[in-house]
Amino acid sequence: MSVFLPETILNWLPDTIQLFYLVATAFFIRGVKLLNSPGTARKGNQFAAIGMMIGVLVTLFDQNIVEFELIIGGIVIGGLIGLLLAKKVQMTSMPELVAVFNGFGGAASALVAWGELARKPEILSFDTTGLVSIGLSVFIGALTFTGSFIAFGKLSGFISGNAITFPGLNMINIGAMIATLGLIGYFAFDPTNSTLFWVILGISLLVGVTSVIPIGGADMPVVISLLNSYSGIAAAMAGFVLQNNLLIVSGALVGAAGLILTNIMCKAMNRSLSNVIFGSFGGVAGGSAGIRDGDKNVHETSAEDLAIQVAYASKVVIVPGYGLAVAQAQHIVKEVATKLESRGVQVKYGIHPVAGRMPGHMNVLLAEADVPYDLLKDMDEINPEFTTTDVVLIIGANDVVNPLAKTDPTGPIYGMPILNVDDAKRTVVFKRSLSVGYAGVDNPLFYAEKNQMFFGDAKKSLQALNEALNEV
Amino acid sequence: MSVFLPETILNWLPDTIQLFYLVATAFFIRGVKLLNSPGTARKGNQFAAIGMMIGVLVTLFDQNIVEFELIIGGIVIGGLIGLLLAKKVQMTSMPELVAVFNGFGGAASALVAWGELARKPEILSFDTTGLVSIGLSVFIGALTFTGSFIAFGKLSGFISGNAITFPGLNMINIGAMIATLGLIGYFAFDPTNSTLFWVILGISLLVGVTSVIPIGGADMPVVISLLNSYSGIAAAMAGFVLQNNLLIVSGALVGAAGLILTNIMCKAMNRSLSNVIFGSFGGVAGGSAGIRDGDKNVHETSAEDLAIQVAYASKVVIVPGYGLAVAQAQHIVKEVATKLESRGVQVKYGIHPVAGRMPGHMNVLLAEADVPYDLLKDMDEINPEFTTTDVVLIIGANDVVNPLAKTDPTGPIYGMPILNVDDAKRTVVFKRSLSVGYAGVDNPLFYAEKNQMFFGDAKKSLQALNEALNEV
Amino acid sequence: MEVDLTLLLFIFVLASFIGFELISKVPPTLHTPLMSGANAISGITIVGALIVAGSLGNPLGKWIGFAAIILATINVVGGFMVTDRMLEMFKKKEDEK
Amino acid sequence: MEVDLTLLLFIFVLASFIGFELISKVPPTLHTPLMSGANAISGITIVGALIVAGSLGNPLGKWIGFAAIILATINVVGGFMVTDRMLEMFKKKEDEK
Ligand SMILES: NC(=O)c1ccc[n+]([C@@H]2O[C@H](COP(=O)([O-])OP(=O)(O)OC[C@H]3O[C@@H](n4cnc5c(N)ncnc54)[C@H](OP(=O)(O)O)[C@@H]3O)[C@@H](O)[C@H]2O)c1
Ligand SMILES: NC(=O)c1ccc[n+]([C@@H]2O[C@H](COP(=O)([O-])OP(=O)(O)OC[C@H]3O[C@@H](n4cnc5c(N)ncnc54)[C@H](OP(=O)(O)O)[C@@H]3O)[C@@H](O)[C@H]2O)c1
Repeated sequence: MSVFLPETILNWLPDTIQLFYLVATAFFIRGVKLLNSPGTARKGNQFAAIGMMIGVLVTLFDQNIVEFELIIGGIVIGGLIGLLLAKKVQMTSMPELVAVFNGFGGAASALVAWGELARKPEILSFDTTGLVSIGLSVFIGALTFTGSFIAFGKLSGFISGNAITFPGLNMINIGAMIATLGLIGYFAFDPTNSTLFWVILGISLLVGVTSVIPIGGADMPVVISLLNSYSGIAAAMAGFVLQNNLLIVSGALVGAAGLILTNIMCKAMNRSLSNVIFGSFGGVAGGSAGIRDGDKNVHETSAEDLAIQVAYASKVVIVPGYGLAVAQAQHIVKEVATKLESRGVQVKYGIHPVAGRMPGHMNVLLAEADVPYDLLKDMDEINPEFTTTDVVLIIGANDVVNPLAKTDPTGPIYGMPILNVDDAKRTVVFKRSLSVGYAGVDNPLFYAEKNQMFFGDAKKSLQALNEALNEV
Repeated sequence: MSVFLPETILNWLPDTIQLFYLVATAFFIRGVKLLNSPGTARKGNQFAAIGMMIGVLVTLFDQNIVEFELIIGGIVIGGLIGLLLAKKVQMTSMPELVAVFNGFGGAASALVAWGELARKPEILSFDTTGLVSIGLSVFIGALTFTGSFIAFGKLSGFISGNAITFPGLNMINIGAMIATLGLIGYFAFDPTNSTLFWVILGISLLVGVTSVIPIGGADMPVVISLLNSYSGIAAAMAGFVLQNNLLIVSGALVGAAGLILTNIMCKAMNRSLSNVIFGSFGGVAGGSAGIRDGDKNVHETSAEDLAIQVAYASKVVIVPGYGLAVAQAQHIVKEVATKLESRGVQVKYGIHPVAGRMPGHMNVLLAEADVPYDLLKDMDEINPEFTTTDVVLIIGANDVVNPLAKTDPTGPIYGMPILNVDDAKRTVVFKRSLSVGYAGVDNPLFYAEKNQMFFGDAKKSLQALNEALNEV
Repeated sequence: MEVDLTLLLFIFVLASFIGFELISKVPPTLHTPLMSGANAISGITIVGALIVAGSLGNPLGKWIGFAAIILATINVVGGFMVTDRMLEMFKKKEDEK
Repeated sequence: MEVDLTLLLFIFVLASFIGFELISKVPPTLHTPLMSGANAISGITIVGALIVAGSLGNPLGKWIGFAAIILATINVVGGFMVTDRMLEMFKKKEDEK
């Protein structure tokens, strides 16, 4: 685009571009900061988008850029695809979509490095730094690409959510990563050896697969967050290849922020990052391991029975969990709640921070069904209220109400704060069986004296309850 | 020092220095972060000191540095002076000392820029950026230098603490600053014109004086914090002159951090920064403006009278203020308190966040007299306790117990949170007269029914009380 | 060129420090939008893709750059929009309050 | 040289952002030590003074550098020590608790 500019300002162009890059950086920094708190998050995202716009527009004036066909074509195609995906996807599939986008970002960084290598006529025109940077972008970018797609597959069910692993896989993965770093060093030393480049690319793609496959499906949000951090680093490395400030700064920013966020997410689940990556937790112990205690006593309830209980209650709390998302029961839950409210029953929702399979999963889901925001109470708010609650409806939640988190120091969820539903006069659990949840531990709540089970798919059970309420 | 190194590593030297600079930067960043919270502050200061050590040591290996006589001499002389000052100064004179150090820092940055200009044989070897940076370092550094010394003078009493000003002075100052910036631009254009340099230096020195002189003595801590931010910026500008990363990064760091800190300090006093700089607040209205209401009734008390009251009280709270520092009465306060405690009276200290003339003034003072730390209660802790207090001894405090802060919306201290001493059964104010405190407003507490005045220098009054207690 | 590298390294490290400092105590509800927003920013690699695809050079390299533009643009456009959709949903509900 | 300047500017701005982020809710008791500690760090200009005084060149410039070393060293040594003295005082009292 620089050809359209008058000669006189061409001299100032590189500096001007850098200054605009600085402005874009400021927008990114401000944007991420604002994304930190609920009131300002949306504005933060817009700030970041403006920063991106500035970065892209200014780059078009770069004097090296002389041909615009591919650029226009690429932006139009990519923009349309991105737009479509973002508009059409269901709210409940957000984590999958983020995984896909992230994979594309990683792949793009790897391609930038590779393209730069392929574009330059003289491979020897790269110095050691340039070559090492190329190797690292390809490595991290490619790994992010395949890793993100495995995560996508696990989240959407294409690939088994179970942790697919065998002893020693972790060691092999670590070994392969170290070997790749060695190969990158060797590549910098002998850049004409193009097999080397292909080997690096191949191993990187493979390692992305083998290091995500052994992680349980429910840990995918954490994995995606980590891969997001990687894709930032890959972008920064591509920045070193092109000696481009904006790439370096923004990439490093996202890389570091993503790492911290990953850590915060782990803490919310009361796990450590290395436990997530190497632990092969979740899924393996899944299945139906929990039925072993089938001889214990369980009280069952029916739609009619329950309808009477809740219709004459004065306060009902609904605790949603992953099963609500599986059954897509958010709309019918809202219907039942409205019906109860019209009878004068006070209804609130108790949202555990890690209920569901991604942070904020329940909020997004219930927001979709237009449940008023102020009825959604987080854990600290709702816990004191259970003592005054008549009935708690636990819909497809399991781990987040498991009292073993308080009582069994050897269990995998020990120490996780839970919703104290047993303070209420009665609890009713909606689920299909007595089987375990994500963490794979049996739940004594099911056998408690005050508890009743309402077996079946959550959506169907709630529909039955909804109809029964008409008869009361 | 580079001459001592083997040839082979000389090639790597510049990069290695840069890497160590990066390490030093990390130490500074970590240090400032740790300085933020009480438990880690001391470690933070040590981190920063280590960073400084690394920076200095590594710089000695710079290949441009070939002569060491001046360096060794300067460091030895400066180090000894710094050591002496830091060791010998009294705790209560800390703010003065910080002002002096800050002034030296600013001067040093100005000298670095000037020295670099004088050292280079060919003045035309500087490009525009270099010349502008030189101008800015000299400007900001010199301004910091004289400003800090005026602040020092006001704090230590060499210069009247009153706001010395006349209408329009602020405008003149702002005008002079803008003019200096213009001159710097002109200097970059015509660097051989050495008069220009001297004019810039002269105006800068002058502006430092004229912009601090009109600010009241009690606002000096804020002014010093602001000047501290300036000296950081001056160092960063010197970094631009020498193209030295470490100077730029550390200078910018301190510049920004100082600015935020200044803001926080202003907020603690319920003022805005521009109000401090341009407001000519404090001091002017000082003197004895408060005696106008002398016809109101005041209850006086004597040492003997008071001794009986406190000796038979069950709970006494001591509220220290600026007068305690003036009278240097911290040791005698502690003695009186010990005597009361030995009689079974419960004694606590209520510390207002801006009591005295620098943040933490009272804490430092009482710590010096070995008052146990856990007896020092901050405002939020002590306020609920006044209702159960028999006698409050208000020693040289005024504004921090002034009820007008709550009741008079037009007053200069309106909105400042105060110590609610009037909740107590009785208050006793130790001061020399009915005159006003820092903010220059009369204090209705003095005339309250429950209040008694103990006129006189705080130290003398307390000594009298101490002796009277022996008789009870 | 060598001096530049250390400067770039400085920039990289400083930006990382900022990234570390920026994220503090994010409430769980915001974890997903924050992740998705950060992901959109990492699409900044589009700037690199523009340079590779738009500069002169070997056609293979330029076509690789073209592919990079497509993928990066998907990441950027989709990422920011999807984040906005999520946050809009929270926002709307909060306003009703 | 011109490219370097923009890089240096980048570094300056990023470092400022870090400075802004680092200082958060400091309790009033720490205002004075924090100010004094930051003041000591601003004595980093000593590094510049070393370069001016130790490099070859016009003697006048070198002597000015010498003066700068003295002043900057006072700032650095005195600043860190006096900060430590203040903080030690708090620390000691807190331990007794
Ligand atoms: N939120 C996050 O960010 C996040 C991320 C990663 C991991 N996690 C983990 O995920 C867990 C979340 O706990 P949670 O209580 O929400 O879920 P959970 O413990 O995984 O339990 C979900 C339950 O829903 C039931 N269910 C499944 N489909 C159903 C359907 N169609 N109708 C009715 N019930 C159905 C299942 O029992 P049946 O098979 O018997 O029906 C299952 O026990 C925690 O352990 C948390 O650490 C959370
Ligand atoms: N702490 C900070 O960081 C800081 C910084 C800047 C400004 N300030 C401001 O300073 C004020 C502090 O309030 P404050 O209550 O501590 O002090 P103050 O309101 O300034 O009052 C101090 C009082 O001490 C008395 N006094 C002076 N020398 C004395 C002596 N030798 N013996 C006995 N009394 C003596 C004076 O009255 P007589 O003359 O009648 O004796 C004076 O009224 C606030 O307005 C605050 O905003 C604080």
